Amino acid sequence: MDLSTTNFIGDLVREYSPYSWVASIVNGVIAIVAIMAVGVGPSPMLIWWERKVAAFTQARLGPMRVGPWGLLQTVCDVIKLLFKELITPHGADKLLFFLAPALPLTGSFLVLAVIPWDHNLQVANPGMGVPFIIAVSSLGILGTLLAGWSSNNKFSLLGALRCGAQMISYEVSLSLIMLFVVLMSGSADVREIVLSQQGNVTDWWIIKAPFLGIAAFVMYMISATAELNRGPFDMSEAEQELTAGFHTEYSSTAFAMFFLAEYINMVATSALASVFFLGGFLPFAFPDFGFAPIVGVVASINGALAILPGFFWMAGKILFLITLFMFFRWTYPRPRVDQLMSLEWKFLLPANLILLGLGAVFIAFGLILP
Amino acid sequence: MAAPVILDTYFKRTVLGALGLLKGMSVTLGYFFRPSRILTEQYPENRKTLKLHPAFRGEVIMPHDENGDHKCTGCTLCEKACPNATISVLNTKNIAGKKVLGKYIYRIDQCTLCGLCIEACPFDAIHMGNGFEHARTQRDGFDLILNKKEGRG
Amino acid sequence: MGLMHKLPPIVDPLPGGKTMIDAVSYIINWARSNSIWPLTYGTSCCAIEMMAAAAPRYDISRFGSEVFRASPRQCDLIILAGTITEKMAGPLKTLYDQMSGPKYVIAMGACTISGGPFYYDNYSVVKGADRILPVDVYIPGCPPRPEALFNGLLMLQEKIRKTESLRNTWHEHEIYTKPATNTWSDAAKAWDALEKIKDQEQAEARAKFKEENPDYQAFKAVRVVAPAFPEVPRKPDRPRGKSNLELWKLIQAKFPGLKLYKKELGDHEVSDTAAVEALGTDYTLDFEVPVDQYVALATFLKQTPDLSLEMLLDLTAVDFTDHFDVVVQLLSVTQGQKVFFRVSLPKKEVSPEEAPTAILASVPTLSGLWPAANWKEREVYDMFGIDFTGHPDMRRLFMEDDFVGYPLRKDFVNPNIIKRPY
Amino acid sequence: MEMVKRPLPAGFQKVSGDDNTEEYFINMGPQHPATHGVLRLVLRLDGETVRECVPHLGYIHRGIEKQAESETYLQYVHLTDRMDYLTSHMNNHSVCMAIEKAVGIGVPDRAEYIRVMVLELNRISSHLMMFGCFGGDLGAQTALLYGFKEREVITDIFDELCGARLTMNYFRPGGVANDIPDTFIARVKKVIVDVERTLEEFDRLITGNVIIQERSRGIGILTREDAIAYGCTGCVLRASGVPYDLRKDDPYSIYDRLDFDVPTKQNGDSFDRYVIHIDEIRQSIRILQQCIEQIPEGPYRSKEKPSYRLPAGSYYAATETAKGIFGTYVVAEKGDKPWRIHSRSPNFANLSPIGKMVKGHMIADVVTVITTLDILIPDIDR
Repeated sequence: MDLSTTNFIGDLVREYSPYSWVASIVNGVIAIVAIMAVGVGPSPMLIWWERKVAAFTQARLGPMRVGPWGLLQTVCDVIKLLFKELITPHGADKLLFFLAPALPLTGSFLVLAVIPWDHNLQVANPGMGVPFIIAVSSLGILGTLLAGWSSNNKFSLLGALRCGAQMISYEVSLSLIMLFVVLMSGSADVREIVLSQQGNVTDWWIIKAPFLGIAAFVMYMISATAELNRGPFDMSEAEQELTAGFHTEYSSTAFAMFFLAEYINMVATSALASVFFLGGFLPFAFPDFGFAPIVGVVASINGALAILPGFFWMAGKILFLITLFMFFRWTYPRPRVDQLMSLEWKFLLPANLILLGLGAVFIAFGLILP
Repeated sequence: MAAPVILDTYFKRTVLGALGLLKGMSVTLGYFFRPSRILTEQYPENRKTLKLHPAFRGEVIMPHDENGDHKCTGCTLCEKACPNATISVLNTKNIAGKKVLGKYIYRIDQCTLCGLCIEACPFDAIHMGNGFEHARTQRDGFDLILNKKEGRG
Repeated sequence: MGLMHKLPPIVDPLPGGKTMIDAVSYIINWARSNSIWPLTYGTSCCAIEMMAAAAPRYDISRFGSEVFRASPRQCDLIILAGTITEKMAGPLKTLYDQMSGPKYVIAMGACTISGGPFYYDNYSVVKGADRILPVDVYIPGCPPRPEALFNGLLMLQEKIRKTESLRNTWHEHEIYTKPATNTWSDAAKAWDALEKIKDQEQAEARAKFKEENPDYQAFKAVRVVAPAFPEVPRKPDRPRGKSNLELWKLIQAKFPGLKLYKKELGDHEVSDTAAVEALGTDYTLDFEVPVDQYVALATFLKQTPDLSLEMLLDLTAVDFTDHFDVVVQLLSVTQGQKVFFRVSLPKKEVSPEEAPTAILASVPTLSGLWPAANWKEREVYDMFGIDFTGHPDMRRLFMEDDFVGYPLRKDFVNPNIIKRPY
Repeated sequence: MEMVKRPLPAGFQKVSGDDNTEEYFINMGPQHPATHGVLRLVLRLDGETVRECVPHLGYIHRGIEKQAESETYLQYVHLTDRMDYLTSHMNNHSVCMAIEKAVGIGVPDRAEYIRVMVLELNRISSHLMMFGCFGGDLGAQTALLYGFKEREVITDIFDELCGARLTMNYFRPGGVANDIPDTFIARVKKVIVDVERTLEEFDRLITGNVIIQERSRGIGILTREDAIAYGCTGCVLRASGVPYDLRKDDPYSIYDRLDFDVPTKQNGDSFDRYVIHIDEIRQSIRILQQCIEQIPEGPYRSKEKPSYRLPAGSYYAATETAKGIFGTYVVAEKGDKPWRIHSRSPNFANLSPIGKMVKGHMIADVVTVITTLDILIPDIDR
């Protein structure tokens, strides 16, 4: 296994530290800062991008007046939210009320920690990355549930209950799809999953497993939208029904945390999708199908594309997926809460199980593309 | 027997539903990828070129000619036509003792811009202007005085 | 934020401290003024223009304000779009209190600035939102164009930038307390007083002017020639369904002795079927029924297949100072005919002090026959103080339960009402 | 934990039902994004299922009927703009017709054509708004803005024609306030093209959407009998299978000269109430096309009267607005001011069956029902 950059830094720190605990702390801090940078850094930009996507799909312009094309709009929003009055509603459970906004962030940060960003860029690489991801991503639910419950507001509580039911349900199919990818690639190690897709586009799991890959990807996107609590599946917020759902009572910084967490979650989820289906940090490469006249041309194009470091490919894929999530949100109406549940239990879950079974059959009969 | 039917409707619904969703997406994507369809007018930036329709009722104005004279005779017809007591026509006597317009108060904070005063005016002394930028940060000061000087007589 | 505002006294004396505080204030103000999130709140017409301002043509998102939050905790601005009534004032105040500071208020439209079209002769509209909330920017118009709303928004941004800093933090300012008076009459009175003084002052000058200019010709204003419009004969209505005569015959057969109601034909005197035809199609059959036959007649009208007046289109009342008329309008959606019928209710004798608040008449309910009558009767109860016996849920419909008096009665008095001056 | 026994909210009779379930009350409104203004609904819920719904009105009761008693007839016209502001022309028309009937003035042909065109444009714009709100309330914010985008074109025509975007005050007894500008016909032609394109887009975005169908089919069913019993009119009545449209069944203005159909649906559910609006827009376009061809030259108003003094008596005129039957009932005594004016507002009756319609559905369905009833609170409260 090749040496990852972080390991390199870690070794460097370890070498020069007087005590081993100092090294652990310094390494920890570096890791935290790195994750923060990856997670929190792009969020304001993503929020800006979301507002622009919304605007363009709606034939308007979007934020225009702060910075060029309104680029600094979200910076304004965040600063403003930080300096607003923080209200604790009457009758709220104070401790849980303020603990709740921190939890969704924690979950996504932990997911971000095991994402391989490049060949040599990964904060931690537990051998069993996928089970770890499945485990920690449940933390987000807790935050929402606590927020709704501790707010002492019926709308919040309804939102939280909806959210709890929804996220726990969709966790099931999300896990099953991850299992499908694990089955295909033969490894639960996130890096190994990426590396199993080496080659050209046809080696990505979305295409490599004929029909199954694309079905799994579509189902992953549906489940992920539900898991993210984003429109059209934003049952827990459901502005037209529950005013603002579980965060009805949150103001100022606490609300900003929820506001940002949504986008950080989105980065984490899209990163996972890109790892599982779109070849992660691997560059985009055209297939040549062994067709002699174009082999040379394709090879040179692919060579050119591969110059870009893997990190950019990863970022590009994440941005693409996030934009897709945004299109979902700004196109589709919201199903009713029971319909969303039956979508999961009556449609997605059986489909997932069939998918898993078919996956095993495909592998057994060697139907996976070479 | 029943199973094939259920499966059939199941797949039909899935496929048709997915198609419907894709069709919906085609509309929004159509807008997204064609920025030429954006029709936003940028108000504070376009203030210089902004041209409202001449008929637009934004405020009551009293046009004055080049000598600074207006046409109001103080007949109070507009005042009576106003559903809202927005207009106060306060008459005075000029030096010859003739009744002329003294002060024409127009309370823009109460005005509903219905245009009945304009229709009631037999002398074409008041018009509906296009101005709409009347926002203020103070409550007092919405009583505009439309005439620049006393009426002719 | 509380901490930030304790900074200036500490930091200011330090070298460069003033500049630092200024810089921080500048950044905070810049952020605040460019990220004003409004509350999803609108009561009437102005709300549509507010929504139009968010729509593609005007697009409020250019100012960063498209984030309409439904929860008051998360927004900075409440755009008072539409009339505020006394009943809404309480919830509105609560909404404002629930917002987290700094919070701003824009009064959009004439209704929220002063009551606008509902300033005079009105018992239920708050005469100016600034009497219950501290308003930052007023935008006149009825409703203001979206551009005017933007103009107000820009003014609010400027206000934030100019007046706020860490030294002078945002605080709720005072509400408007000047009593609502008859502004028109006040202006006239004040002017008359001035005129009197002017008359005295100018008496000499005027006399002198008369002497000096004996041939003074008053200025003759030019009348604008109004466009001449032709007189056009009226085309009578062309109602479908049974004619008045047919209906009247059917009803008379079952309920003889009912009287037709038409003012011009002599008060309530017509019961002659021949006269009915002469009334023409502009006239909808309208007849009076005694209280004791009221429900029986209604049942008859609804259930007779020939009439099939199955829809209760309207139920209202009129206060004729000495009696009430409860007017019911029925429609046959299958055949097309419609009728009015009314029951005249004499007012109960009560002492003059009690009269405005007492229930003065009662009549059996129709809500068993038509569910539609349920709310209509509650409305009549609310507005006239007519009791409907047997009604399942006789509460006020519009006004609050503790509202005093019945607004649509002619003797209604209310401290909120400012009489129209003319 | 000790349960606190609270009194029932106003309007609820008695909590019945299973003792094993915990029912609770929730307050939707008066400020709520989906109640289209300041409607307040108190819901008795079991989980998310609505057991009972009691609407509370009056948060925007402005006493227009009382105020009308101290305004002249002409002045009253502009107050009706503010009742159902999405159909303000139609409200004006109803008042003007009542006055015309009382005083006996006719309307020149050109004026009638102008009126009908303006009315139909108004109907289209109100229906477009309904589309938008339908999409928006079901969570598709983009649809809301598309609805507004097209509506804006019509609003702009009104802006040019009568000088206001919303509260037009354009109709006068005997005609209209001013003649149409030269550009009017051309712009109406363009609107017809635009709206047809928009309808096609809406079909793709909303009507054909499986989520929309799932959420609105079979939701909030209003049977034919109920619709009649509750006095519902307009699209709500027609979606329940009653083809009653004043324009056909009690024709006013020149509607009997024009060729159009009255679309009717049979199920009376939310989806039908939504679809019927599309069909109505198509019919309105037909009417507009005929008007464009037929509009004659001539005066736009008949001879004016300086002040309208109605002979003593009671007068009633009704129009079919975009929401239903808007009737104006005028009781005149002496003088130039009405003794009493009552407006029969369509939204009032259309909202009244809501308690029955949402029973047994979920919170999300309450929103669907409200938005497909296409109600407007200021018209209900007046």
